Amino acid sequence: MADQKEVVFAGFGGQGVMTAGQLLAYTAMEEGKQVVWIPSYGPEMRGGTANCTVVVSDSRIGSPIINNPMSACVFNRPSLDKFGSMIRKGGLLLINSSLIDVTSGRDDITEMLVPVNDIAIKAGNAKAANMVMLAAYVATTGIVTFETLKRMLREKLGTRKEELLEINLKAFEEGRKLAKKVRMQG
Amino acid sequence: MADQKEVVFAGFGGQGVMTAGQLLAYTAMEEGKQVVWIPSYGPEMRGGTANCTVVVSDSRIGSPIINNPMSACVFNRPSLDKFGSMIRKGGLLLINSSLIDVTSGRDDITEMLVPVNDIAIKAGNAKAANMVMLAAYVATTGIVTFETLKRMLREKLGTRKEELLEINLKAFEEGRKLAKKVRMQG
Amino acid sequence: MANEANMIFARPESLRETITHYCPGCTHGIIHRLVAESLDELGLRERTVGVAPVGCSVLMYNYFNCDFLEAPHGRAPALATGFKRCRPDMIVFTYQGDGDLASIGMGEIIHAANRGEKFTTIFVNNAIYGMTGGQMAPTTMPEQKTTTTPAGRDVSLAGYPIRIAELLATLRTPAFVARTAVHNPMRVVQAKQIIKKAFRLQKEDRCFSLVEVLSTCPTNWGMSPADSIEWLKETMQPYYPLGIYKDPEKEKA
Amino acid sequence: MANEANMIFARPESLRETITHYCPGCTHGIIHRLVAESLDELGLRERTVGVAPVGCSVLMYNYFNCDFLEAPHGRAPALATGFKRCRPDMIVFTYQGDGDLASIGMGEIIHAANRGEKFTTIFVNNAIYGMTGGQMAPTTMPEQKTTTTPAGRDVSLAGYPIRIAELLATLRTPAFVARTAVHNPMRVVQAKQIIKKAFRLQKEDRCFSLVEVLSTCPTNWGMSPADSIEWLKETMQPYYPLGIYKDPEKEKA
Amino acid sequence: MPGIRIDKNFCKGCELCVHACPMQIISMSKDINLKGYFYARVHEPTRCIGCRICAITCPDVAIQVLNHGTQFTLFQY
Amino acid sequence: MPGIRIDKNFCKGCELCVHACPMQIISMSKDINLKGYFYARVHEPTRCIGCRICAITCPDVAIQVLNHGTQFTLFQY
Amino acid sequence: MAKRLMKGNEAIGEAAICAGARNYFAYPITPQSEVAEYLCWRLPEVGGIFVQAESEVAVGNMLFGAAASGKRVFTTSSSPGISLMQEAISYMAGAHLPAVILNIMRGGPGLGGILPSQSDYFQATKTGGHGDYRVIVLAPSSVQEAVDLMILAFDLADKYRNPVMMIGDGMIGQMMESVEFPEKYREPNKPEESGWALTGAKGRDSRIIKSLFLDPEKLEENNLLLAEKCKKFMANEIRHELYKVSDRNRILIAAYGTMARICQTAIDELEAEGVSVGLFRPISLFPFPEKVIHDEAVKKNIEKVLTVEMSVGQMVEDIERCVQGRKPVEFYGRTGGIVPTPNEVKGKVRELLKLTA
Amino acid sequence: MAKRLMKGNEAIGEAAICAGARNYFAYPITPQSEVAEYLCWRLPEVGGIFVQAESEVAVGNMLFGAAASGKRVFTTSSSPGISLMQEAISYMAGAHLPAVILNIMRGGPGLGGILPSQSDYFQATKTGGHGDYRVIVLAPSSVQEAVDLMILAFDLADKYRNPVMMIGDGMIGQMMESVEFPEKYREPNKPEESGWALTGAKGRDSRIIKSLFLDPEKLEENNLLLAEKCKKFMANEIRHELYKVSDRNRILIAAYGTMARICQTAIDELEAEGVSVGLFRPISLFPFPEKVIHDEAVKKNIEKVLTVEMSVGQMVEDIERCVQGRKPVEFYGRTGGIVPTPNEVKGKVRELLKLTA
Ligand SMILES: Cc1ncc(C[n+]2csc(CCOP(=O)(O)OP(=O)(O)O)c2C)c(N)n1
Ligand SMILES: Cc1ncc(C[n+]2csc(CCOP(=O)(O)OP(=O)(O)O)c2C)c(N)n1
Ligand code: SF4
Ligand code: SF4
Ligand code: SF4
Ligand code: SF4
Ligand code: SF4
Ligand code: SF4
Ligand SMILES: [Mg+2]
Ligand SMILES: [Mg+2]
Repeated sequence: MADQKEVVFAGFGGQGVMTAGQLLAYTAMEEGKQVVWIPSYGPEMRGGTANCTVVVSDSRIGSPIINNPMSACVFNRPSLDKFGSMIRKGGLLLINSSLIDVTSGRDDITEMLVPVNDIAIKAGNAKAANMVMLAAYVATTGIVTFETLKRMLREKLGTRKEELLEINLKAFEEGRKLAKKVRMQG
Repeated sequence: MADQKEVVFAGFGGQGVMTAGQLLAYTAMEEGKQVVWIPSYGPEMRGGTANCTVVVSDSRIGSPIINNPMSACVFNRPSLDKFGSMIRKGGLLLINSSLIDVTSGRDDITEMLVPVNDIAIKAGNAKAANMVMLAAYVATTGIVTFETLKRMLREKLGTRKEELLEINLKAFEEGRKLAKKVRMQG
Repeated sequence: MANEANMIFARPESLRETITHYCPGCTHGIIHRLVAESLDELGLRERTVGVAPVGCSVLMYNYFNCDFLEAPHGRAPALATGFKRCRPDMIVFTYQGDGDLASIGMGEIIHAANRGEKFTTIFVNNAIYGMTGGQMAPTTMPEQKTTTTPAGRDVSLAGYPIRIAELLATLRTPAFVARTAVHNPMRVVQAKQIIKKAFRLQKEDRCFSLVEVLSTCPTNWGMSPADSIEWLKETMQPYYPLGIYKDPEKEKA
Repeated sequence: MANEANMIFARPESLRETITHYCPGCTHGIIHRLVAESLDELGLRERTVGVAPVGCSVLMYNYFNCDFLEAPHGRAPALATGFKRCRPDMIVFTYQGDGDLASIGMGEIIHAANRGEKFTTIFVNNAIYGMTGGQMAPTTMPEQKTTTTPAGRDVSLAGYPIRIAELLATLRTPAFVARTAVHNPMRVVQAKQIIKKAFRLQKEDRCFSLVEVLSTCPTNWGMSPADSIEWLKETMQPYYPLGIYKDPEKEKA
Repeated sequence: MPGIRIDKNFCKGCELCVHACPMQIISMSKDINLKGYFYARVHEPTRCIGCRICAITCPDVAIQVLNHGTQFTLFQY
Repeated sequence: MPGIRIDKNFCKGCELCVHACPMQIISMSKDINLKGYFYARVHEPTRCIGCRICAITCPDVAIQVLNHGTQFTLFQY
Repeated sequence: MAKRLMKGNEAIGEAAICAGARNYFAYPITPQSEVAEYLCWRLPEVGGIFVQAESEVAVGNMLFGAAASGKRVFTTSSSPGISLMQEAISYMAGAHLPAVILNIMRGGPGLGGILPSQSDYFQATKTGGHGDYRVIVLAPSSVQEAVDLMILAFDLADKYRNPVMMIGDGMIGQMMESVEFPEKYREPNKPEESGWALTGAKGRDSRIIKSLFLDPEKLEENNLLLAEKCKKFMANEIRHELYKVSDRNRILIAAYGTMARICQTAIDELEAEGVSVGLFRPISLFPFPEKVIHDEAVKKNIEKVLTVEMSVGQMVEDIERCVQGRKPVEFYGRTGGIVPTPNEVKGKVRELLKLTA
Repeated sequence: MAKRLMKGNEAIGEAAICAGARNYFAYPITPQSEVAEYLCWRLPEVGGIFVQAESEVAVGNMLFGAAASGKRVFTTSSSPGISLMQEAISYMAGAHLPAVILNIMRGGPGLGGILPSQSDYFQATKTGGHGDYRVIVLAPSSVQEAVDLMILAFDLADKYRNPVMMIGDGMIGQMMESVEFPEKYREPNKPEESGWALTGAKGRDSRIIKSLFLDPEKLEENNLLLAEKCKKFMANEIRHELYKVSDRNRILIAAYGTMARICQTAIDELEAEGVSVGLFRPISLFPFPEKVIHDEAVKKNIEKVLTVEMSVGQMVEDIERCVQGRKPVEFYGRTGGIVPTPNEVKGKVRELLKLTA
């Protein structure tokens, strides 16, 4: 398990947290890793919060349920409240500071404030906030390479959505930059 | 079990074998005995043969299912074929000789030929054949008294069916006589 | 021996030479024969699967000379759907009583009809649960005495009899739906034509078809076969009008 | 503060002050209010038992201010029958979606209606399975895309949409059966009158009553609430004509 | 000459054919068959017109009808 | 004078009232409420005729209507 | 009260009335249709109601709705019909509703046959529906006991707010025996006094009867409540009978229902032949008399435990579980409507003891 | 074939196609509706059919009819839906028909919740329907295993002409993992070659597929045939996995499905802490690996057997039965959609061994 990494993506229903997690899982698998992506599927209806966990490992993955994940990317306040305290000591917490104006208050983890909505709007599409976040996370942790990530994005989007691809790639770049900046600050 | 007596009444669907058995059971209960009346209920449809077993005992009755009954009253050929061989050694077999022209061929039981249909027709109603048989059986075995038997018949028929009562009482008398006659022959 | 070539009425090939368990005068027997004759005449026997219900006709698989499935009570249309979807090249029919089809199996028949499953249902309405000893069915007539309505069906508690042909005819999906009876020779002849048409439409891969047949249950009605015929005519038929309720061939025109 | 005496539109007493889980623009909310207003105006709240379905409205028991039972999927009419027979002095209603009532619960609703059970059914037809994420319902329109008919409902495989009001109206047992909609204010007003009448007939111990209400599901239809209203009007309403299909008060006259 | 054959062991004695025969030539026997039923039989075979009504009516397919080539047909069946 | 009150936390921003109001005086706010929805508000309260159409249309019972005694009634409800 | 000779099915119907039950829902099925045929006229006499449902699925759910009224409610059916009620039973258990369900078992699986059988033991005791719940299961061996247990069933259902099943083979329903009913018939329940029944939200908060708990913590709470009930069943509601159990027993027979009576006859006859055999008869099949059978089985002279059932072997798994390998557990069963006779049981005992007949 | 990252529900659908199944009947229910949402477009691509039924009662019976065609047929559902299929499953077993049924279990009883649960163990393994029959029950612990077992399920169903169930909690359906499918997809069955399927009475006697045997001798014969199959299941189809089982184990954990994976993590972590625990994971829940668990449990250093389930305790009854009192059998469970975490399992192990954390 020493080689195992876990990350939770959590937010409102429409914020694309599931997609972000899946893209990460595809990418890690492409790079030869063992992966599990698991949603916390809510009641049989709309609304509320959504989250998924991605586990990436070099060897067989045991429990798909993670007591205390290594990292979390939270997109809204309820998600911060829920996952902020669950992260493992020494773990990483990415907070969408466009919508959340507080922090976890913990000092035993690394916390990064990333205004992903604002950045996404700048990049051309508010819906790309999840990609900004994913890029920030990937850049910070190096869990996968950007090269594979971009290839998988292309593959998943297919050829039809050229425009969307551009926006998402731009979002990646912004997120990546951001992560570095924050890291330097941190 | 030494005090336990069992009898099977068996015949075609419409021959009143169930009623005969029930009347015997009512009478024995009235006389303070433990009783079980159990039909062999057939498939969910009409036709075929019907039979019931009555167990009468002074003490608690164990199995309601009787391997080898002490007696049987058979109203038609298939019933003779089925129960003729099941009667306990030393038991009693009453055969409706109006409809059956053979016997069981056994020499370890007492066999009585009783033309109950013919007698019932004479008594005024072909449907009273079952009562003729019951009377013959009761008279032969003394399992219950005729007094109680008649009282129970009256009770079960109620006041409305005065005419039917008369016919049945007459059938009883005929059956009773018959039994005696046969016994003297035997 | 008579010359078999001159036989103008004989047991159809699709019907085995077996004595049935039906009560004397029970018209299940006539309806069986009409189905068998239809299969014979349309040349379908060798590619037909019947689905038997739970009811007096549960043992019909012993009487027919074609493959058979025996369904749980009321579910024959679901079995027929499953089978026919797997083998659209075969001919499938269900044969169901009124307890089976109109009571427990209401959901299944409506949905099969509505999906337009291409099988044929022969619906034998004898206004009672025959096999279990004469309890009230949804089709039992007002005031009719049964073992669970000893004082007669009380419509204020149990409602009015359900008319299946009318009910199914309201569905928008094309289908052939008719009601016939077998209480006199002319009716039997008509019933035969209608049943045969139902199978023909299936043979032509057209649509779902259901033929409701008014039938007698002398045993549980507590009547002689002849009186049962009268009762059917006088009591059932006015409430259950005979006729073709839905016909894809008419719709087309 | 405004003078409450001048309030000419406010939350009915039978509806709790709770934010519902329904999606924005989902007309389940309007229908809830109409039921609650009817209970209020007829003074029934304190002796009413609602039966919630399985569907998006499963949690309605949290929103109403009266006793509630939660039924297995489709079986609300059977629960209502059981309860009402035990307590004929109480008012009972079921509230069911189209998957619940017209698919899995078809047998139960037809038989409850046919027995003339004296409860009221509010039937919310939104042409889809809302709660489970937008699968085809028996009421789904031809060509309508759902998660189990990604290319649109193919009537040659799945048949045509079932029209419940028409189907139930064919039953002989007296009942009140109507279809309404809530896609514009005038319709809402009419729907209210009809729903209230359904409850009034129950209050008067008259008969079974069912009100079908055409409703939207913006989420699973993949449209804005406003577009959903349009789609309902243009696509659903022509196939599902509004009106009173059966009325014991008319029958009498 | 037309005629019918009744398989007495298939007959359950329901009497429907007796009522149905337009020539009134079927009646019940005094004997019982294997199953215990009084079975139907033709008491005036020569009057049979081969109309098949008895056979069509019989719920137990106990009746066959033979036509020796001279008869008309009442209906298509 | 008639008027309405919108409970912004009950509002889910479906905009149905916006389309329904005959006076076209309802529009959506730029803020979001507790649940994250842009909620409805009245931008010209003085023009409200107290017709109740918005309230009748609202699926979330977010709207109350007050009538200060001067208005007519469009319909019985 | 005077003794009456009654058919099991009818006596059971009368017993329900005696217990104060007035609301009965059923669908015909052999071999128990006589319950409905009796109650359809008998219930109206006492102001009760009988609804002939359209199916057993509907029956289960009518029962569910009726139970919510706080009145005593019940149904009767037979094997295939009981299978169709499994969803509703699961819901009722989850919603803490009392109801009494009688299964007069017939041979299965599928349509099977209509003759006596005990092959629904698993379905009843391990629960055929989904989820963590259990129902109390009672098994009478005579008509009188069927009457007594039927009355008890209503009391237990109310006491625990849980469905209670009684299971008997076709013989229990079809045979006539003499029965006595309690002098005093119970008055029907007063729903207002229940504290939970749906009686209208007048002068109180509204009540909700449900089994849905979307919050897993709440659902677990409900499951623990149900598990708590099970513990109480185990602690308070174990019922059994021992027959001719003594230190001399070489074989302990385990059997329930009428099968146990048949074994009694076999035991009597074996005793006459000098072979000592005892009988363990669970009356509550759930809660199962786990300790009783264990403690009896370990007794010194017992060589083997013989389970006899009208099935290919279902209760025997519970016997194995309880005997914990302390004695070999053997099995004898007949199925499909064939009832093992005392002779067959004796034969099996002799075989186990290597005796010649 | 290349690895694919797939959701369990979709992978299971693809696995059925891979096994040559082309006929699927279902009714939507969370958390497995994605199987239908996948197959509704995927099956037509390979010439298959999907019928969205009107209810699970209809699903069970469509499956029954379809199975009689001799083709490979299957359905998927979740707990309440499976309860509604019990009558049909009993009929199919009685009529010796092969079919594959997947239950992605959710919390119950009743409507319960939609989160992962293992509380339908009894229903599956002891059979929720009436009568003497059993179905093979398989329980995968990963998406890949779900694929492999799904394919196996079809083979076993055909081999024994018996329904086969696969049960998994909601996680199995909802999680994505990488999966590989066999290179070669199976060809659909040829019904004509089956020797029993209904293909039309052309050039042969007519065939009847039924479960009704009014003659008790015949019904018993059928029951014995079914019992015979069970023996074959026991002899040939037991499947299990042992993980870190060694002579040093102080505790043996018994768990199945994803629960077993969670226990694996706990075991790994305990190992790191110096506490030796082994895992027994039954893959076939019926036939249950009775001897395996018995033989592992009796090993000298094992102090206790700990059964961990997402239920209040169901499989634990089988463990108790098999361990035969040789070691204390303990239980830890969470219900209602709460999944026990590795930490909780570790806590329970420590508690049993009286270790402090
Ligand atoms: C699930 C189930 N419920 C009930 C029964 C009992 N049962 C057998 S036949 C029948 C009714 C038969 O009536 P109908 O369908 O009208 O057929 P008929 O016998 O009148 O031809 C019933 C209720 C059963 N076998 N299975
Ligand atoms: C027995 C059973 N089958 C299936 C389900 C899953 N299920 C929940 S709601 C639903 C359909 C709801 O659709 P509808 O009745 O139209 O209500 P809506 O959500 O559209 O208001 C289904 C299939 C269930 N809970 N129980
Ligand atoms: S019981 Fe009725 S339906 Fe059944 S065979 Fe006899 S007459 Fe026919
Ligand atoms: S899913 Fe559809 S029906 Fe359900 S609440 Fe949302 S809009 Fe309404
Ligand atoms: S064929 Fe016609 S005339 Fe001849 S016996 Fe039959 S019914 Fe009578
Ligand atoms: S109709 Fe057929 S069964 Fe009836 S009496 Fe005539 S020959 Fe016999
Ligand atoms: S009451 Fe009428 S005018 Fe006033 S805001 Fe509402 S809809 Fe507009
Ligand atoms: S209709 Fe109601 S919920 Fe919708 S925007 Fe207007 S106030 Fe808000
Ligand atoms: Mg009928
Ligand atoms: Mg809907």
